[in-house]
Amino acid sequence: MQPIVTIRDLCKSFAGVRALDKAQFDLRPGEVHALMGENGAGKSTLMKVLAGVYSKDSGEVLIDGKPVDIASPRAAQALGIGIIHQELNLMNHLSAAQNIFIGREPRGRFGFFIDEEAMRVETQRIFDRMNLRLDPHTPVGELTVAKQQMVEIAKALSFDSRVLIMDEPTAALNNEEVADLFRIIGQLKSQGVAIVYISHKMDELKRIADRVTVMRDGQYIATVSMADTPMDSLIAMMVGRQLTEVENDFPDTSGNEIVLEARGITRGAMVRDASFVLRKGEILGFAGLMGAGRTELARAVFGADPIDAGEVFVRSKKVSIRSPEDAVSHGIGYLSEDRKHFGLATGMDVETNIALPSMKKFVSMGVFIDQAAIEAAGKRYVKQLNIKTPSVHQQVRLLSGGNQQKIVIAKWLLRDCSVLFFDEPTRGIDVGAKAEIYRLLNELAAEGKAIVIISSELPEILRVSHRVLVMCEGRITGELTGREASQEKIMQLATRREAAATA
Amino acid sequence: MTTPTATTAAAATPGFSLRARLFRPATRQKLLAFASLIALMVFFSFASPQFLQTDNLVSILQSTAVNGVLAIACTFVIITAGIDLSVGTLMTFCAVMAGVVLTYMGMPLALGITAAIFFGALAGFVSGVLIAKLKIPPFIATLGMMMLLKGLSLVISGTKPIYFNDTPGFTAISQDSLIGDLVPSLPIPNAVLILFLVAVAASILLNRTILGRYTFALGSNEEAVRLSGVNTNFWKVVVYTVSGGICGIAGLLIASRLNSAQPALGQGYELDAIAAVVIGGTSLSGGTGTIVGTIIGAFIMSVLTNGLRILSVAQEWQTVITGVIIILAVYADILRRRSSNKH
Amino acid sequence: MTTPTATTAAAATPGFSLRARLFRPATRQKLLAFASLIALMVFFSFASPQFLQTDNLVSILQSTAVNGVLAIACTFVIITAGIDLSVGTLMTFCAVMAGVVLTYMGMPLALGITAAIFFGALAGFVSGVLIAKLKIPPFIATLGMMMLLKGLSLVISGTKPIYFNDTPGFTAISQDSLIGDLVPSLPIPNAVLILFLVAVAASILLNRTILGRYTFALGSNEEAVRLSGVNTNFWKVVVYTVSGGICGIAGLLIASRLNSAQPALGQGYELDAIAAVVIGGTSLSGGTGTIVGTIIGAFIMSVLTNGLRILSVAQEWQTVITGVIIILAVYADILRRRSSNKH
Amino acid sequence: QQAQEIYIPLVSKGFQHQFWQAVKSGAEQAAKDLKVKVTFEGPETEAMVDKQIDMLSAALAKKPQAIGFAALDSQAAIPLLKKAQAAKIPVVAFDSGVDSDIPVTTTTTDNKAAAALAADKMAELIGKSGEVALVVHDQTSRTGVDRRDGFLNRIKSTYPNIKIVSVQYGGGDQLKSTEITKSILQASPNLKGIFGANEGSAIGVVNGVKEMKRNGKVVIIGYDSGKQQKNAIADGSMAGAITQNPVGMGYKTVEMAVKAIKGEKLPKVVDTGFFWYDKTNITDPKIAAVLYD
Ligand SMILES: Nc1ncnc2c1ncn2[C@@H]1O[C@H](COP(=O)(O)OP(=O)(O)OP(=O)(O)O)[C@@H](O)[C@H]1O
Ligand SMILES: Nc1ncnc2c1ncn2[C@@H]1O[C@H](COP(=O)(O)OP(=O)(O)OP(=O)(O)O)[C@@H](O)[C@H]1O
Ligand SMILES: O[C@@H]1[C@@H](O)[C@H](O)OC[C@H]1O
Ligand SMILES: [Mg+2]
Ligand SMILES: [Mg+2]
Repeated sequence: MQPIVTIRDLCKSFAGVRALDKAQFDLRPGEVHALMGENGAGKSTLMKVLAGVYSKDSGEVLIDGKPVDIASPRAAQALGIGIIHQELNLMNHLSAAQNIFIGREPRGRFGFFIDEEAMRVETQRIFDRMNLRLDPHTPVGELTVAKQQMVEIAKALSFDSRVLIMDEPTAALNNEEVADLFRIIGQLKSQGVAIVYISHKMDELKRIADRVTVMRDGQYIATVSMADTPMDSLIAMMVGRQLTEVENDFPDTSGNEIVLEARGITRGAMVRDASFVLRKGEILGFAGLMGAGRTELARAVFGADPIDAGEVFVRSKKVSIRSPEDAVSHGIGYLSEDRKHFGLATGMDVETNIALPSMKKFVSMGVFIDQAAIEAAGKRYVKQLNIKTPSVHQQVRLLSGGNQQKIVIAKWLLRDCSVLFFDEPTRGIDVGAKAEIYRLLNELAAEGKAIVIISSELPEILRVSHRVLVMCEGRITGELTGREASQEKIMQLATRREAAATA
Repeated sequence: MTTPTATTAAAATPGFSLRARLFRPATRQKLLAFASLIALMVFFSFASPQFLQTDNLVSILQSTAVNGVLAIACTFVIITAGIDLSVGTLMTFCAVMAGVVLTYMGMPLALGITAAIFFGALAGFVSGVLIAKLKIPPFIATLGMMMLLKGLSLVISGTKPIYFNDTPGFTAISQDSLIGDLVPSLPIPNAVLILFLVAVAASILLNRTILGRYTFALGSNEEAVRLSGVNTNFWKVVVYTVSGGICGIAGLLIASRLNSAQPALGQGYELDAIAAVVIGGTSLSGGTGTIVGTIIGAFIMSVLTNGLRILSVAQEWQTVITGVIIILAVYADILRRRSSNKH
Repeated sequence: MTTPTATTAAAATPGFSLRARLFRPATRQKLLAFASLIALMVFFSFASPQFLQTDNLVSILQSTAVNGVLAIACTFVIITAGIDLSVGTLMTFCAVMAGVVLTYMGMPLALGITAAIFFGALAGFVSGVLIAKLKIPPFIATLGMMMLLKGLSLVISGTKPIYFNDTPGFTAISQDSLIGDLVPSLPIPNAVLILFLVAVAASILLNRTILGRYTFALGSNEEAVRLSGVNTNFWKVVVYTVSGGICGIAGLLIASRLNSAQPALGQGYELDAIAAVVIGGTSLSGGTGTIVGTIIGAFIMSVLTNGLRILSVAQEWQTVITGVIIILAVYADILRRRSSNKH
Repeated sequence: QQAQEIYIPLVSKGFQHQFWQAVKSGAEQAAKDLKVKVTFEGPETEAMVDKQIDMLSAALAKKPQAIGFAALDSQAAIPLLKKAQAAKIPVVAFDSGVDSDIPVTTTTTDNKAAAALAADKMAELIGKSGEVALVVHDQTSRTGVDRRDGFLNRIKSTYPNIKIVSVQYGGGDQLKSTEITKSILQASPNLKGIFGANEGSAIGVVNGVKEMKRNGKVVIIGYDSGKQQKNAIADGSMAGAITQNPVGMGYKTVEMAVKAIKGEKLPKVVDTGFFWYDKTNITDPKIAAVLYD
C-alpha cells in the first residue's frame, strides 16, 4: 500500500537543540500510527513540521509519494493534514462554534456576513457525533480544560482531513470522553483516514494503535506492529534501558500525626462542604471525574481562590490562608494541572523557575540574590529529575511539555514543603519519567511529607495512593483505603450525585 | 483560569429571543455601563440648571462626535490587543489632505472626502504593515507614525491652517442638521448623525463579518488563529487600515467643524480616544469589546468635561477630577463585570 | 510561538568568566545595541563639524539626564508588563513638592530632596495600589494619575513656577560638575553623574536583588508567580513605588536645571521615556529588559534630537525624521535579536 | 433679574502660561472693582482649536451677559460667535482679533509691531550686523507666527547685514528651549544674538547661553515678563525684553464687556500697548506696573 505520508532524514534544530536528527516516518491510509518516545524525543516537532508550523532544516516530506514543501498551516490543510496540538490553541473569548470554524466561516449574504446559524448547526452536528453535550455558543474560556480539549478535537474533525495528527489528545480527558474519541477514531479509520497518535498512556496505545514508531533524542529507532510487540520492549526502545516498576506497598499511616485538616470548605457550587484530613507520611489520592471540583478544592485550601466558608488547620492549629503566600508560609505547596498558565514563567529560564517559590532562601543581606546558589540548585534538580535541557539557562518555553512538567515538580521539591498538592502531576509525562515521579512521591512520603495527588487516571491513583478520597459535583462522596480501592468502587463514588447521596 | 470576561465576541453574537438576549450577562453589563453616564448626568443636572438645556445637550453631542469616531477607530485596534497612538495626528493629517485636495487643488467636495478617508486608510495600512510584517510593537509603531504624521501635516500645510472657504457645503458635513431640518425640535448636528452611522457600520463590521471575527480572534489568541491557517498578518493590516479610514472620517468632522485643517492639532487626542474605549469596557488585553460601550465611554468623557465647565470649576481642578473619574469609571466597569460573572 | 527574546532576566544574570559573558547572546546583543547609536553619531559627525566638539557632547549628556532617569523608572514598570504614562507629570509634581518644602516652607536642601523622592514614591505607591489591588489596567491607572498629578501640580503651585533662589546649592544638583572639578577636561555636569548612579543602582536592583527577580517574574507570568507563594500584589506595588521614587529624582534634576518647578511642564515626556526604553530592547510585553539598553535608548533619542538641531533641519522635518528613526531603531533591535537567537 | 450678578466668562488661548495667568488676574481685578463675576479658561495648548470651541460653547450655554474671547483661529469660531450675536450676548475679543465684525471691541497687543521693536533693539545692540537666531514658542499659533514674522520682516527690510541663522520652536517649554538654544549656539559659533519669543522661550535662551558659557557674548532679547526674566534683565544676562500689558488686557476686557452690557458705545480697538524694558527702566513705576512675576 502506498503511504500517504513519508518522511525521510528530517532534521530540525532550534537554538542550541537538535530536536530532530534524521527522523523517519511513514503513514498509511486507514491506520492508527502511534508515535512514542520520551519527553523531548521530538514527537511534537516532527508533527509540527508535517503540519506546516515549523519549516524543516533538511530532509524530505512526501505526500502520496510526491515531495512537498509544507510552508504554512494553510498549506498543510490544503494537503488534507489536520492536527490537534499538544497545547491548547483556542481563542478563549470566542465561542466553541467560532473556534471550530475560525478561518473557514460559512458566508451568508453578500459573502460578507458570517452565517452564524449554519456554523451553529454544523458544530452541533459534530458535537452530536462526539456525544458531546455542549452549547456551541459557549465561550471556550468558560470551559474546563477537558471540554476545551473536546472542542479542539471537534475542530480537527470538522476539517475532514485525510491525515489527522493527535498530539496527546487525551491528556485532559476522562474515560468516557476517551471512549467517545476512540469510537470516532474507529469511524475515521474505516473511512481511510490515517491517524498519527501521540500519547504517553500505554494502555490507550495498546487499544487503538496499529503500528508504532519509536523515537529517541530526535532519532528514528524503529517502526513495529503494535499487536506483535510487547509493551516492555517498546518501553525499552523508548528509554534505552529496562524500567523497574514501583509497587504500592500501602503503608498504614492512620496513626500518623495530622498535618493538614480542611473543614467544610465551600466555594460556590464547585466545592461544597468538603472536609478531609491529611497525615504525615501519607499519599492521599483525590479521584473523581473531570470537573468534580478537585482542582477547585485544592486551590481553595491553597488560598489561590477565595472561599465562601470553611476552615483549615495545620498541625491542629487553625490558620488563615487567604493567599498562596499564606499557604506556602505554612509549608503547603501546590502544583497546578495547567503548567503553562499557572505553573511556570515560561519566558524565564529553568533555574529561575525552579527557585521561584524559594527565592527568599537565596537572598543574602536581605536583598541580594545569590545567583550561584540558584544555579547550583537548578543543576541539582535537572540532574535528579533527569530534565532534558541544554542548560539551566534555557528558557522554559523552549522545553518539551514533559520536561516543563518536571520543572514544576522541581520547584516545589526545592521549596521543601511539608504538604504538597500534586494536581495531575504526570500529565504529558513519559513512562520513564512517570515511574521516576512515583518513586519520588514514595520517597517524599517516606521522608514524612504529606502528599495529596489529584489524578484523573485511576491506575495512577491506585498505584500510588495510601488512601483515596472521591469527589463528585463538588462534594467528597467517599473514602477508601489504598488496599480496598478499585476502579469499580471509585467510579461508583465518583458518579454518586447529590440525590443518590442523600437517599 | 484567565480572568473571565463577559463581553466576549461570542456573547455578542446574535441570539434568538430578545428576552434571552436582554438577560445575558453581556447585555446586562452593557445596560449597566450606562449607569456611570446616567449618574454623571443626574449629578450635573442637579448641580446646574443650564446643563440639561437643549443647546447644551446639543453641544455635548457635537463635542462627542470627533472623539467618538476616533474611539471607534481605536476600538478595532484595541480588540486585537493592539494600541494606536497615532489616531489624533492621523485625523489631522487627513484633514490636511482634504484641504490640499479641496483648497489647494480646487477639486469637488466628494473628492476631498474620498481623499481624507483614503489617506487615513493608507496611513493605517502603513502602521499595519509595520506591526504585522515587521513585528514592531503597536505602541512604538504608532508612536512613530504619530510623529511622522504630525510632521507631515505641518510640512504639507506649510505650518498654516488650510481654510475651506472655497468649498461650499464643507462646513455642512459637521455643522448643519439634517435631522433638525426634518424635526426642528431636534437640532442634532450632522456630526452626531455621522458618529452614529459610523458606530452602526462599525458594529455590524465587528459582529457580523469575517473581519470582525478575526479582529476578536487576533486579540484573543493570535497564535491559535495563525495555526488555524488564517493569514493573521493580512487581517491585522486590514484592521489597521479600516481603523485609519475611520480616522479619516474624524478628520473630515473636525475640519468641517473648524472650517479649516489645523495642522498642529491632534496630539493628545489619542489618550481621550483610548480612555473612552476602555471606560466603555473594551479590554486593553484584547479579545473583547463593543462599539456601544465605546460610544458610552466617549459620552462619559464629554459629559464630564462639559459639566465641569458649566459648573465653572477651576481648570486645574477639572484636570484633577477628570483623572479621578477616568479611574473610577474603569473601576466601576471592572466591578460590574466581576459581579456579572458571579451571577 | 511568541517572538523569542534573548535579553531575559536569566540571560542577564552574572556569569563567571568575562569571556563567557562576552560571548553570551545577551551580551552580544547589548554590544550590538550600541550599533544604532554609533551609526547615528558617525552620521552626525560627518554631517556637521560642530557635532563632535566637547561642548556639544557635554550638552548631549546633559540633555539625556532627565529623560534617562525617567526611562529607568519606566523600565521597571515595563518589565512587569505594565506601562506608566504618568512619569512626566509625576516628575513635575515632585519638583513642585520640592519647591513647597524648600521655597514655601524654607526647609534645608536635604529635606527638599527627600520630599521630591518621597512624594514620587507615594504617587507611585498609589498607582501601584490601583493596578495591583483594584486591578485597573496600568494604561488607565497611570493615565488617570497623569491628569491627577498635572492638576495637583497646578493647584499646589497656584499655576505659578516656584523658584529656588533662596536655596543655595539647589542648582548645583544638576548644573555643577563634581567630575569637572576633579578632572577639568571632563566638565560632565552632575546631572549626568546622577543619571549614571541611578542607572548603576537600578541595574543592581534589577539583576541582583529579589525585587529585580520578581520584577522580571511578574512580567513573565504573574499568576504562576502568585501560585508560587509570592505576594505579587505587594511586589507590584513596590515596583511602582520604586519607579515613582526614581521619577522624584528626575523632578530634582529638572527643577535644579531650570532653578524652578514649572508646574505646566511634563506631559509628553512619558512618550520619550517609553520610546527610550523600547528602543533599548525592553519588551512592552514584559519579562525582559536591561538598564544598559534603556540608557542607550535615551542616548539615541538625544543624539538624534541634538544632531537634527545642529544641522538646522526644519522643525517639522525633525518630527518626521524622529518618528521614522524610532521605528527603525526598534526594528533594528528586533532584527538583531532574531539573528542572535538563531544560533 | 436685577439682583442677579453679571457673569462674564473669558475664553482664552491658554491658562498655564504666566502670561495668561496675568490676564486672568487683571480680569479678576476688574471683576472685583466692577462687581461682576468672571471665569477664565483656555485649552492646554494653542493648537487645540476645537477644545477652545467646546469651551466657548459651554460658556454660551451658561447664558452669560457678555463673553471675552481670545481666538486661537480667527475663523473657526465664527458660527458660535453668530450664535452669541443672535442671543444678544456681546463678545469682547482680546489678545488677538477675530475675522468678523461681531466682537464689539478688541483689546489687543500688536504682536507684529512689538516683535519689530525687538528686532530694532537687537540690531542696535549687535551693531547692525552678524548672526541672529530665534527661539519661538509655537510654529502655528497666532502669537508665535506674528512675533516670528514681525521680527524677521523688520530684519529683512531694514538690516541687510544681519543674518538669521535659525528659527526653532520649543513649545514654550523651558527645558526644550534650553536644549534648542544650546544646539543653535553649537551650530553657530559666531552667533551674536537670540530672540526668545515668549517667557518660556526667553528663559530657555538664558539658561542655554549660561550652560554653554557664552554669557556676555550673546545678546538676548526676551518677550513677556515673569520673575526669572526680570532677574535676568536685572543681572544683565538678558539685554531687555518686550512686555505686553496682560494685566491691563484682562482688566480692559472685563471693563469693555461691562460697558457693552450697559449699551455704551465702544472704540473698535483698545490697544493695551507694549513696552521695551531693560536694566535702565525696569524699576520705572510705569513699566513695573505692566510687569508680572
Ligand atoms: N521552539 C523551540 N525552540 C527551542 N527548542 C525547542 C522548541 N521546540 C521544541 N524544542 C526542543 O526540541 C526537543 C523536542 O521537543 P518536542 O516538543 O518535539 O518533544 P516531544 O517528543 O513532543 O516531548 P513531549 O512528550 O514532552 O511532548 C526538546 O528538547 C525541546 O526542548
Ligand atoms: N473558570 C471557570 N469558569 C466556569 N466554571 C469553571 C471554571 N473553572 C472550573 N469550573 C467548573 O468548576 C467545576 C470544578 O472544576 P475543577 O477543575 O475543580 O474539577 P476537577 O475535579 O479538578 O477536574 P479537572 O481534572 O478537570 O481539573 C467544574 O464543573 C468546572 O466546569
Ligand atoms: O506667553 C505667550 C503670550 O505672550 C501670548 O500672547 O500667548 C501665548 C503665550 O505663550
Ligand atoms: Mg510533545
Ligand atoms: Mg483538576
